[in-house]
Amino acid sequence: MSSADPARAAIRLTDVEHRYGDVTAVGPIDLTVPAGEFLVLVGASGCGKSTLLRLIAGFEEPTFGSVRAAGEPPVPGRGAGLVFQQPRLFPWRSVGGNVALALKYAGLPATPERVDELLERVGLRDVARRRTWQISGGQQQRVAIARALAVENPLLLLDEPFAALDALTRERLQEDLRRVSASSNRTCVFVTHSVDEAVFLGSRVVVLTPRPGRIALDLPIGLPRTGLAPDELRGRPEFAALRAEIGAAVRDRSSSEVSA
Amino acid sequence: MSSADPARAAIRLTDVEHRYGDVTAVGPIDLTVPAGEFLVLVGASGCGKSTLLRLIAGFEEPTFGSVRAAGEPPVPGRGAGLVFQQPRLFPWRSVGGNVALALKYAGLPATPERVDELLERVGLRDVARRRTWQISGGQQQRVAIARALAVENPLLLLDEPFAALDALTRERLQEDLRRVSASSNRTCVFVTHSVDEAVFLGSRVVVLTPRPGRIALDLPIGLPRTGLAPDELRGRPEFAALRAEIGAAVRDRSSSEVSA
Amino acid sequence: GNGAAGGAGGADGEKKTIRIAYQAFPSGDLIVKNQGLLEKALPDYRITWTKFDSGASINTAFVAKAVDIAAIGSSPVARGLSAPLNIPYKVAFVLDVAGDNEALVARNGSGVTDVASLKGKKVATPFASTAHYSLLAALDQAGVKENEVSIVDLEPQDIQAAWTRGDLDAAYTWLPSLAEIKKTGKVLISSRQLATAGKPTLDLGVVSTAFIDAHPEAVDAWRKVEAQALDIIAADPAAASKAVGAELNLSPAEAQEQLSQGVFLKPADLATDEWLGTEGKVGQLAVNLVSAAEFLKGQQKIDAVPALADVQNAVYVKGLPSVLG
Amino acid sequence: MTTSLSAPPVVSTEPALPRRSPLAPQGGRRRRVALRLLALVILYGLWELAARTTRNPTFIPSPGAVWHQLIQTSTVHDGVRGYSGHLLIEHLGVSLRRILIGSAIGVAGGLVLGVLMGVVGWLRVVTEPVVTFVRALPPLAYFSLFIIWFGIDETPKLWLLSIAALPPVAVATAAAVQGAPTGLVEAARALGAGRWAVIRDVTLPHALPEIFTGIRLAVGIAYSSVVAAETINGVPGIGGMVRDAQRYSQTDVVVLGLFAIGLSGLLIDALLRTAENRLIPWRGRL
Amino acid sequence: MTTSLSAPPVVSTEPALPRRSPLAPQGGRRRRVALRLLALVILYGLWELAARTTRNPTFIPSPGAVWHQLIQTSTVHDGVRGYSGHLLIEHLGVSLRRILIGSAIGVAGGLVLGVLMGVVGWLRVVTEPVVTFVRALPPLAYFSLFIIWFGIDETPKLWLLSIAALPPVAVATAAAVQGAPTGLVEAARALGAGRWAVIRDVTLPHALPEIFTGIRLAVGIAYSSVVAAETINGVPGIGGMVRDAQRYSQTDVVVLGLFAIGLSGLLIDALLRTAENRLIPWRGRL
Ligand SMILES: Nc1ncnc2c1ncn2[C@@H]1O[C@H](COP(=O)(O)OP(=O)(O)OP(=O)(O)O)[C@@H](O)[C@H]1O
Ligand SMILES: Nc1ncnc2c1ncn2[C@@H]1O[C@H](COP(=O)(O)OP(=O)(O)OP(=O)(O)O)[C@@H](O)[C@H]1O
Ligand SMILES: [Mg+2]
Ligand SMILES: [Mg+2]
Repeated sequence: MSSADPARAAIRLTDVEHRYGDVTAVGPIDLTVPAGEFLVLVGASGCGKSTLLRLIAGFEEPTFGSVRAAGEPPVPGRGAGLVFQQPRLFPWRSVGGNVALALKYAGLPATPERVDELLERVGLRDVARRRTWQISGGQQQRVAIARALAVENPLLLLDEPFAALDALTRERLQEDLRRVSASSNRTCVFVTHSVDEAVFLGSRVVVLTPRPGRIALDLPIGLPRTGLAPDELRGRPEFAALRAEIGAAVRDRSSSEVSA
Repeated sequence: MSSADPARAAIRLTDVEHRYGDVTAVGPIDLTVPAGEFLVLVGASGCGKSTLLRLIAGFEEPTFGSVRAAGEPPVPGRGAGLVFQQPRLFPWRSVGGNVALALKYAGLPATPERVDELLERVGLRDVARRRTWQISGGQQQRVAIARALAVENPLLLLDEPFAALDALTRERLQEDLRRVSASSNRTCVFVTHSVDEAVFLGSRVVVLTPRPGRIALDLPIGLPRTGLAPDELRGRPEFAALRAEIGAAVRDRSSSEVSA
Repeated sequence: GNGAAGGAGGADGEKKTIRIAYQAFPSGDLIVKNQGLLEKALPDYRITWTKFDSGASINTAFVAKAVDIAAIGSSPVARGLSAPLNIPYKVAFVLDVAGDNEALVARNGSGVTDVASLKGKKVATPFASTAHYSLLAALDQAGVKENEVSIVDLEPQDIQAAWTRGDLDAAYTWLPSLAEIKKTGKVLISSRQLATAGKPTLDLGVVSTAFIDAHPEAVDAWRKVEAQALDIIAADPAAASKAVGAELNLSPAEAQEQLSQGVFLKPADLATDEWLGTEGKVGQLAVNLVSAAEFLKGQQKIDAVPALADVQNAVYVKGLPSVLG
Repeated sequence: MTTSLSAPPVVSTEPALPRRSPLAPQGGRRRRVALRLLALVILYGLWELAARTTRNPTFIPSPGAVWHQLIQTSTVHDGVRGYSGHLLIEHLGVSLRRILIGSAIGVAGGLVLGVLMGVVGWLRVVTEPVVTFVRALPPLAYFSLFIIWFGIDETPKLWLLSIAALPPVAVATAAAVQGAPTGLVEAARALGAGRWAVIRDVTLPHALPEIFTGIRLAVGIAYSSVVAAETINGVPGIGGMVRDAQRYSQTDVVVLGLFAIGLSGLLIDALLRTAENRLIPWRGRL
Repeated sequence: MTTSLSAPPVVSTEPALPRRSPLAPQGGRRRRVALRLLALVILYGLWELAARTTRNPTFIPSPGAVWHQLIQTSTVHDGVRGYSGHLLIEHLGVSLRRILIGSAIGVAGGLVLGVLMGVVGWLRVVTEPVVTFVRALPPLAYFSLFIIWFGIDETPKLWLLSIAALPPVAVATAAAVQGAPTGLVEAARALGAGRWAVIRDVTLPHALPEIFTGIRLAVGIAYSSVVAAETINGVPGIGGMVRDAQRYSQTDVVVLGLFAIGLSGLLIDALLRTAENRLIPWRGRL
């Protein structure tokens, strides 16, 4: 169905529904993400955001409907990088070893310099030789981000990657990510609970209803992607308006507090 | 040294410093928390917040200085409840079984009603019989909170408990926690990266410097603990001022970007 | 397998080899080994000595074509010559005849006074051994049915242990455990008596047919040194017991004691009709082996009793008696 | 702006793709049975072939001969009852009883020892070398001592089997207990769990998979020790039967005995695996 | 408002409290050695006592007698070299070589088999019953088949020891591989790891603790099978020596042999444990 599609969408979900046993987690959902878009997913805890990412990454098969990434049924590890909600570091490798492994899988030279560079990019210096349990929770999450950044996939899926970070670190990484997506034309799908983050990062924000997650709001963010300093951007009146609109959609749960 | 103290502090840290090997994580710190206080700890990722909680809970011995909880060296599980940064649910027990276990340890009857009540309190219905990996990340974190709420300790330590929750759920739980602390005169130490949350919840906010974590700002929050609706409280001008002050302290890293 | 690859006797190797299996019972075989008699007699051969601890495993080794010559009890030989094994080997020597070194002993206080009174008692013996055979022969002789006694399978050292605890009423075993249990028991019958009654148990020297065909001169040399060893036992007990003691990790005195209780034939006796016989006439040994086979058949341990002629064919008498001198 | 809020769930027209996880065993119950049958048929063919080419029944008895012995040893024929006066099923029954009692004692002992070794520091320091020492000892070497202590009836056999079954459970348990996840141990302690509550609610459940591996190994080892245990007064008993047959080179009976042992061992292991799968739903979820 | 920003770190005047973790082994190296020595002395005392009260050297030889045999078997005396023509150390050396080669083969085979069984679905369906079947078989029962197939030299002994050592590793590995943490497997796959990369980088490292338990068990079992392996053509060899001594009720030599076996087993296990601790720093951190 997608081979005839002229503008090959980075992601195309058609009538997707996913069930775990008799629990319907998401759907039905129709969603098309063109290449280069920065899509932010927002929704209540347990509404199916992680499930959606797993579907796109190919870790789950949809119960109904079809999922296509670059026109093909997605296969884990091919074409899409995924930062899971939990850091999922390999305890048998040092912090640097975790990043090096990702470089190796990507077919890149896993030199200590390259590893340090990636760690530096997420604000971690001098922890390359530590064991994974010898760093703090936020640091673990950042290692997971560095690992995913090592692989340069056309599609990047991030599941609440900045949840355990302080405001300053978070902003730095947000800016980095915004720059990456703007410059490399990668497609990003980003899950967050922070409305501010959603508006700042997204070129489009989708709000999901509580379980089963359906699309409650699908909002293009018209803010300029480049040129403006972060503070300027946040200062814009449209920014506040978008925040308010998304915030309201997130808070509005009365619509579908039914269980599947 | 503390037996002679007339107003037996809930927590008293004297010249505490903690090192992991040759990494100094926190200190030196002097801190006294009177009973009934709601202390919020804020600081950069990796500055030693979790370490501080672990010291207070008795999971770590300070390298230097002394830690006292209710005048005694703290012993894990005695007198202090702790919500870890990770959910740490027992996979061999169902979600309800995890909560039931906590009730059992507290010497309370672990009836299904009591378990459901606790789960309901954190916004989880009908998940009691699921396995721990069959719920979402935010739901797992809430189960961990329910588990800690099962035990009614005079001291409650929470390490970024709401980090994986959406705005609405988060606000509900914040209000619940605020009510609990105000009504039961428990002492709380709460770690968060959200300045808004810090001001809303805390009767006192301590900002730590980056590693090694020392006290950069120790700010009493003069806002009324009861009587006001949450929105009213957030609307107050003092609220915004406090937020700004704390936010500035968190962002100010130039002071001690030295490594130990 | 690599063991069988050498073939029978390594007929065409640069140095011919003889693979000998021996067991740890006192006999001339140990003197031959200890004094290197065969090595002296056959300097052109490479000779390997391998210790086995039961006739059954030696039979297995023959099946695997891993040995050429072996010291083995008459009971396993009877098995080996019968179907289904039908091992192609021949009896070429009688190493010793069981005498007082194998006996049936009743424990003091068990109330057993003779073989007939064993009815309903517990008797131990190592199954499938010459002692087992002798025990059943003794019972048969006394008119006791096998199922009237409770016969227990125990290794000699275990007999000694169980005996001390008082778990057994009687046991048919050999040295050294026999010596121990005799201290607190009474000998009911010994293999020497059974031998005179026509049920002898022997330790034999067997040679694989293939080896006999390939190296008859080596077999002759081997028979000669075995005969020489018998002479040493008879003529120089001190030298004999020193050699046997060294092989069995016993003091010469202990070895002497053990040797004295066995029956060692004179080389000349071997070629009499009572044992191997001569080239013209195979001796009674064949009959004895057939009767052992009949006994096994009765026990349902073999498929068929071999014909006497076949067994006579399996007694190697070529060159007897002159070859022993 | 809601895109497909009320669209009914439509069954995809595409065929469901198979799960691509490389670790999931593929195919269902039917397929498994078919594969095993195929394997059985192949093994049987190989056996028949080997028996025909070697043509030496002491080397490799033919399937027919073994089948014949199965009939012989399971019936009363010519007034003789089975083999050595007992039917095959009786031999097997007696041995199974020994194996089960022996493994049960060994497993229980191993569990207790393993937990104590894993948990109590000074006990580990003392007992671990002892356990390591003992498990290196060959049963054939010390079995005579058992006779002296326990006689020649059931007791020494049960002791031998218990001692054979104990080490896998003890070693696996001790190792698993020492590897208890710090995070969960701390979580339990933070909730107020005492020392033994932690062991009961965290350490042991976490160790369960390894304990099961230990138990399965222990039962297997008890099985494979049954001949050694029945060297002494071992009839009736499948080990005694095999030993007897071996000494008379009745290879067909030996092979029959091996089948009886192997197949019953397979059955017990299947039961253990079923129990394991029931009891450990969280496998792979830590 | 900064309370103690520049206060220098002050060493607490209170004595450092011992860590209260109930799971941490207490005391240091000195304490451990002392405890073990104490245990040794107690065991020695018990032995001496037992030997004196039974007064039967064939049942319980006195420590002195065993010591005497140690000297005897380690020297050339009266022109006799050690025991059965070989010094104790030679017997032990030959057996150790067999044990090490046998365990190495068994461990390698078990690893390969275990990984394949844990990873390849159809292979597990077929091989698992075979492995379970084989590990239930008593070595004493099939050893004669080995003699027939492999002769009487080293080969059948190495086969016996390998087959004895294989199952613990295979079973433990297969179980551990099947229990690989889904989360980490997915993480590797998300990074682009292929099937074998996942096995190499996630499954095997995760299984390492269990594999080590399997290896330790395997070596122990190889040890305890050495007497069985050396029943035929077993001299020189410590198992052959023990068996010989047993037939002549030289209990002091038997006990000496048991000590030689047990102590060298202890040594190897200590080496394995050291390797384990080195290779698995993450134990308990999953
Ligand atoms: N294996 C499972 N079995 C049954 N239900 C499941 C399973 N996994 C997830 N769920 C349910 O599916 C729903 C969606 O889960 P998902 O993890 O996608 O939520 P989420 O939006 O990521 O939530 P959060 O923000 O808390 O991470 C949840 O309600 C969860 O309870
Ligand atoms: N076992 C350890 N060995 C060495 N360094 C450690 C160890 N545990 C923690 N650290 C370091 O100590 C510092 C404090 O860690 P801690 O977990 O207390 O930070 P945190 O304030 O909770 O951070 P976050 O907000 O990211 O959770 C960090 O820089 C961390 O890297
Ligand atoms: Mg999620
Ligand atoms: Mg932390």
